[in-house]
Amino acid sequence: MTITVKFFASLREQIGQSEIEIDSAETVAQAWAKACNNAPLPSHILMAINQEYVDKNAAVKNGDEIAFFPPVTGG
Amino acid sequence: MTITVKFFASLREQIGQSEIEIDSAETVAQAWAKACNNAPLPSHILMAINQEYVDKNAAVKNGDEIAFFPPVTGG
Amino acid sequence: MSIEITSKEFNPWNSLQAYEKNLVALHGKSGAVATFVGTMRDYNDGDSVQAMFLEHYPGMTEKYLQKISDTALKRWDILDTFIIHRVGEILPGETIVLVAVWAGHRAPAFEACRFLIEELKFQAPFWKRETLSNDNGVRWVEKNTN
Amino acid sequence: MSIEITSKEFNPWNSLQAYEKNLVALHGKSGAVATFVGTMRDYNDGDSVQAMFLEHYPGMTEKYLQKISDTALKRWDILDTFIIHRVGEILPGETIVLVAVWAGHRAPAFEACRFLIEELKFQAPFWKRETLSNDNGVRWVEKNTN
Repeated sequence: MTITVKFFASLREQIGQSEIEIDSAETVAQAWAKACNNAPLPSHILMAINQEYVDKNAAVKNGDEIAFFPPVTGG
Repeated sequence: MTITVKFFASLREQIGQSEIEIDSAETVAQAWAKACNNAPLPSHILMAINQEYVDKNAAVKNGDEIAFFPPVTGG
Repeated sequence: MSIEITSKEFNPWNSLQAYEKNLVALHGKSGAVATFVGTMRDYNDGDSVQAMFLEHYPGMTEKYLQKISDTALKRWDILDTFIIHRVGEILPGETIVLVAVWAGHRAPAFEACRFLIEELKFQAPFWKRETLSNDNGVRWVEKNTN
Repeated sequence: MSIEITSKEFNPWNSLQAYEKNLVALHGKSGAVATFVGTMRDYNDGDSVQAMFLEHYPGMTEKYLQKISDTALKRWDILDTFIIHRVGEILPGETIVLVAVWAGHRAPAFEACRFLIEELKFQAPFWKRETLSNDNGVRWVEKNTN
């Protein structure tokens, strides 16, 4: 099993990828660090596990889909 | 010249007429009294002169269109 | 701005579509439309209602709706308003009233739309007479609820 | 209740008309419909905008709109909700979002409609990228205004 890390919008463009697979992580913050070569997590970024909002300390398990994205601007 | 007095909705049905002409009146209350044989003016009734809301002491002049009606219930 | 009093059944979405076709000047300027549609229910105040008659004061009604539309256009940063109100015989499910407000942004659109329907309900000279189901007679609605 | 994400242009009034045709159970029960339509403007933040791209998070978007619709249906005395949101390439004047709420009475219809659009704007995972006019480049909208 692996963990899928997704990026959207301006963050996707900055990272240069829409999806990265990592082999393990204990928290969302750790998943960010693994996927982004230990770059600091930008403060305004939103996070989700399996399409539900979470904070950076939320626990991650194998098979999870994690997403990072900027403030939303729909509607 | 005369003054036209109109009645609407349940008040029209109570009075039994939709329009009465009177020859003169100084105030809206006086126009009511003349048109309705000195019946007391019901307290919840709304009044208009020339299609603008007024109160019962508003001055009336010849040629005016006066209206009396119950609370409105449109929309 | 437009105000219409009609004794014919109308579909509010059709009316909006037709009206917007003429709003060419708002194309690209309007970012928000708030609308309210009031429809006849088949019940009121605990009773089953079969039909309704809507009386109005011709002339004063139009004047009053014009006045509240002018007020809304002055008070809020909005681009246009549109009101249609039905009169005469109405059946359950039919549209009684449509209020629509166009604006650059959503807050004034919502606020002006709510203002217009509240002012209309509590001040515009319309009166509803209900025909109750099961031969329970006819009654004038005495006042509007909040 | 219905939620739709579409990459095709839609006319909100057509969509409402089509949707209401299937709301037969609400006939005579619904007395109020409050709707909000968000449309693309040709300006934003002082700049002229030529086109827009709306990105979303497929799956999470639907889940989130479902969640706020459920919340509205629990929190207010309303009968039904309907949301359509556009994604992909959009031009000025085209509809971005439609929110509609059916209720017995107007207060819950207005309140739930406003709730849905505010929640959608501040929480649903959509992002706007604007293409400015006169070759002034492309930019991501950084945050929604009130």
